[in-house]
Amino acid sequence: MNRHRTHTLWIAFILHRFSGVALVLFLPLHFYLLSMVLTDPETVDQLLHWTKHPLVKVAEFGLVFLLSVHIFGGLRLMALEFLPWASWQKTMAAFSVAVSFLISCTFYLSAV
Amino acid sequence: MTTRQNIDRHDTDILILGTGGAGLFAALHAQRTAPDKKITIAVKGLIGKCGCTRMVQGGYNVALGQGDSVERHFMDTIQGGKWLPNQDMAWKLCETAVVRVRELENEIGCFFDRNEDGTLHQKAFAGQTFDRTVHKGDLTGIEIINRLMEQVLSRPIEKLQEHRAIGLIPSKDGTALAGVLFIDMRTGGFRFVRAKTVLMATGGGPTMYKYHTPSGDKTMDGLAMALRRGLPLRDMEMVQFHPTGLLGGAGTKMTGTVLEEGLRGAGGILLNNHEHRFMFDVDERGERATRDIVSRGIYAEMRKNNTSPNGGVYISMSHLGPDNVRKKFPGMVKRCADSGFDLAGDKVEVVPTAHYFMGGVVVDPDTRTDLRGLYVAGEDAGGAHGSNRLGGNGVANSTVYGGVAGDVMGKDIQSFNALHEPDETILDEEISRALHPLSRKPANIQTLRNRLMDVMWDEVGVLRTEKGILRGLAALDDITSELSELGVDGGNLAFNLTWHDWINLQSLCEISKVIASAALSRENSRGAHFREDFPESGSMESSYFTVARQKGDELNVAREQVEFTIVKPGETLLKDNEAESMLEAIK
Amino acid sequence: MSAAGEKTKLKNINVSVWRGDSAGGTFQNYAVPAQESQTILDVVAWIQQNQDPTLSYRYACRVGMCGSCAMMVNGQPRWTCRTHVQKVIKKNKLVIAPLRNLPVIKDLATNMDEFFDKWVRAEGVFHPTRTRDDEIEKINPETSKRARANAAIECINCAVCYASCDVVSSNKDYLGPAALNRAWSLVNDVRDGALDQRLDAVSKSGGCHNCHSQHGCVKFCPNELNPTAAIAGLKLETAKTMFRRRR
Amino acid sequence: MLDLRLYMAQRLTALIMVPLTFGHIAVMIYAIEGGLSAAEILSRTKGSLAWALFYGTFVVAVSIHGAIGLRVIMFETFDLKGRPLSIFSWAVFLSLLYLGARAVYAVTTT
Ligand SMILES: Cc1cc2nc3c(=O)[nH]c(=O)nc-3n(C[C@H](O)[C@H](O)[C@H](O)COP(=O)(O)OP(=O)(O)OC[C@H]3O[C@@H](n4cnc5c(N)ncnc54)[C@H](O)[C@@H]3O)c2cc1C
Ligand code: HEM
Ligand code: SF4
Ligand code: F3S
Ligand code: FES
Repeated sequence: MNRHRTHTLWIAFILHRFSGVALVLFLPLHFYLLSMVLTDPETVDQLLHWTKHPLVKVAEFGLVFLLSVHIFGGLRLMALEFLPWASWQKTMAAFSVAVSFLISCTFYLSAV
Repeated sequence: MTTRQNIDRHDTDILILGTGGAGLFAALHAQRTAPDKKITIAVKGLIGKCGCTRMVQGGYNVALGQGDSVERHFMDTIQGGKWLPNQDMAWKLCETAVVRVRELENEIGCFFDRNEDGTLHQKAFAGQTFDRTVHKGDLTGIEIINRLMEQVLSRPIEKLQEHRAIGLIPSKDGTALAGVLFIDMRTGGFRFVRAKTVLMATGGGPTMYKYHTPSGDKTMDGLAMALRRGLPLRDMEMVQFHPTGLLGGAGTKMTGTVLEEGLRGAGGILLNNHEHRFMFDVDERGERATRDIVSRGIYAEMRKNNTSPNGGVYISMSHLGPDNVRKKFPGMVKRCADSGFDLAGDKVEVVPTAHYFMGGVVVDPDTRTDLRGLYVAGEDAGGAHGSNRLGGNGVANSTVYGGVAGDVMGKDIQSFNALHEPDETILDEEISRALHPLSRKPANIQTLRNRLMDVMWDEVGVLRTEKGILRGLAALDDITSELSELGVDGGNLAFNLTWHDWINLQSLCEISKVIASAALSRENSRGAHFREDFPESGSMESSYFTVARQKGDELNVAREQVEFTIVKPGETLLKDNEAESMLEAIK
Repeated sequence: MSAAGEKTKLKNINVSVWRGDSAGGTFQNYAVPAQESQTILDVVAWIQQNQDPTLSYRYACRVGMCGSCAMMVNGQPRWTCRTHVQKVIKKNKLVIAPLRNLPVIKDLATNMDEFFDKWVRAEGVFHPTRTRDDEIEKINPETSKRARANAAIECINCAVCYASCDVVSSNKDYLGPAALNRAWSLVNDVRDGALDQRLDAVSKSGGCHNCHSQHGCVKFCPNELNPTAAIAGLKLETAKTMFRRRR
Repeated sequence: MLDLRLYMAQRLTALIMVPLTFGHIAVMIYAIEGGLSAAEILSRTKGSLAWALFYGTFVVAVSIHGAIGLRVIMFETFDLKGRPLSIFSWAVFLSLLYLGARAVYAVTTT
């Protein structure tokens, strides 16, 4: 990686971007799946059954993780932009990743 | 090969050389006075980023009342200059500074420090009888130049950056200036710019000394150009040394840069290698004596070989408490730390360093010179400071007179109707002078520059004698002739720094000779000039200044009587009931 | 000469310098004698003065005041005159290249015009409300506006931040951290008379809203300024005007 | 490639989504606990105007938010600009909106 990028907050930026893109790519799939409830309920159930597979669980974990990373990262950014300046940017970035991890773990654990 | 047939030719109305305080102010004022004229600003580096005005730390002298007065500022200036200043220029400097600082703050947007009551904060430099130095922290120059630069960049002024002036070209009949010859440094091509009026504001800069403070782009080009046109130069022996330049060895450009005056003011002490605090042997004020005295005190220790490893002395601040020092001088501490020195907790090596050049082109208080169409302002102009410049009067001088020049050029140009045809012979001469090294065998230029800097430091430096100066002059002749045999690889002239090093060295050699000759001619000691063989100042009433002029190959130094047009030695403009110094009175 | 000085003199640093112009270029290797006190600028100057007289670079003040000497050093943007070799050297090697995000003129010298054009485009220029004939405005230095303006003001326009920012590289319209930082300083300057004009200037398509808070500018600014905070300030201020003006 | 308006739209939609997403995640965690089937999802949401509004708002917000987000990335990283960029942004917005609306319709109508 280019050495001008090797610092926490740049990594926070790229994580936010990456998670954003991942979410946009996932959402249509998710929407499509849900609408099949109407058109093709059996397939839905089959698919949902499939989600019991551990690999899919891990993927779900990843997704929820990205979602919460994105949310907390986004909240951090908006706090930075709209609240009085504070010098806890790095702490906040780390914090949002940690909380996201926690939430997605909960999600994962409750799913298995 | 470039010849005069294929050089780029370019016309303008008002041409300004240099973007220090003088150049930028001139551009703004000229535009205001003559809005319909084309203005071109040409500079050796990037606009506003080169030159010394940007490096001003301490601040800007201006008498803003409340007990201070223009008269008091003027008397300090005259006394500081040991009665040598041109009094009309000094007066105009002090008087106009008041308007100029309001202009800087109100119109240009400079952000000067405030007192708690909201008024401008002012402090005192050595040699002043009042707290009159306006500042922005200890980075005043950056503030002034950045704000001026923004104003100039946002206006329709033609900008020629990295254009180095190499010759003033007179008109065919020799009665006026036709224009200026440049090297476009980015391409390496020549460009001749004709103009009706030209301001030279290239800022002097005594960088021919082993230790020096000014920026790397300043190499006396302006004065060398004026000398070659036969213009008179005054006070050329007057080189101001700052006592505490950082000494980091020969391998670093940090060597010579200023450690600010305030360090000594706050209680910093100077020690030699035996840990002896020597300044009290020289002056009862110790380290707080004026710049020239402290410089000479340090220099004397160096002569006695009581020196630090790199050949200087030490400044020590740690007894004031490292944290305290860090808090009080954050900029200086950080600067030292960046180059590997611990100013707050340890001793740092220092050495006197050539700082400012009082000498310059003879001008009238309207910045006009003997050559019609040529104006000179800022550090290039002589006269306002005499033998010594007060801290804080340098940037006041460049901004005041830059503005004056802009106004005067704007007015004069209304009656200058036509551009002049240049004297093509001189144009040719200047081109071949610049091309000269390209036809010689390439060799190391820095070695010769180092020799020049050693010679000037040793023989024409802080302490001078006739013998030494004569030795110096002989060495300068050798260096000059070696330079003319020394070549530069001309394969690619675009951004060819080595070629410019060569031209820099030539300018420095030419002006070094004038400094040495003027120093030889002044047989007394005044301000920055100290002759060990003539340590007395001579009578103030019969004060003279030196005027150097080149005719053909001959350099002529004459003495001219100072005219006391406003105040005579022994007199003062202060009222009878006014205290001599208001510093104590207030405290 | 100290003993330590003698010893370090013997060592050479391996220096790789980018050589070329707007048409392209490559790295060239040099061996430069190490010194005790030595900045990156000293290394570059040594090469030009002693080994390769055709090397081009730019500097002026040599003490961190003019912002002319910035380059990429081992991949990071730095002011070279104030960067001690020991601070950045890795395995006795230095890689020195022209500043990122600006067009190269030759070797290590870049063309900074766009940087300054953007400074002006961001309305980083004071608009007076008084003249030289007026008194100087009394301003309490303790007010929060004054403090904010002051915190952003000591910029030397070195473009180090500009080089660190990936938005600058990917969006050629983006005004960049330095210009926006200057605009923010002026937004807080009570003497200035062009607030609306400036807020409009920083709200256009290359304006402050493009900043993704990458913080490279903060990390690398040699003067410890905080353009990210300045830009955040502009975002909030412009957002407020959107409601205030009810467009 | 953000100006003030797009920026505000992105931030406002983000703020709107915060409670919605948290709500959604909470429901999901709760739902998964009991093992999930299509019928179960539907039994909860079918015929509920509240859920329709809940997810409807989310779909609108996320379509705007995501479209602006991708727009920025397409501009910065893939150098897409001018008309093609606008067309792209609108396309992302409309397809998200369409797919999202269909999903909401599917899970909330009886
Ligand atoms: C470190 C330092 C600290 C100082 N501190 C103070 C202080 O606290 N207070 C004070 O009053 N004074 C101070 N001074 C002095 C003050 O900076 C100068 O007196 C003043 O700024 C000179 O202004 P100027 O416009 O004449 O020249 P400069 O600001 O030096 O500008 C000269 C310009 O001319 C250009 N130039 C040079 N040669 C050529 C050429 N051949 N062709 C084209 N352009 C050329 C240069 O690149 C530059 O742009 C200090 C000086 C230094 C070096
Ligand atoms: C729910 C809470 C959310 C919050 C608080 C939030 C916040 C943000 C913020 C503040 C940005 C701007 C980042 C920047 O300018 O650098 C952003 C960008 C983005 N968001 Fe979200 N977002 C949320 C949900 C979503 C969702 C659900 C998606 C998926 C569709 C999404 C996709 C994106 C994308 C693609 C970007 C662009 C990333 C970039 O420019 O680097 N966001 N988000
Ligand atoms: S903000 Fe800092 S890094 Fe950017 S130009 Fe100014 S001084 Fe340099
Ligand atoms: S690095 Fe660039 S993205 Fe913003 S925070 Fe600084 S300007
Ligand atoms: S040379 Fe001036 S900042 Fe480095």
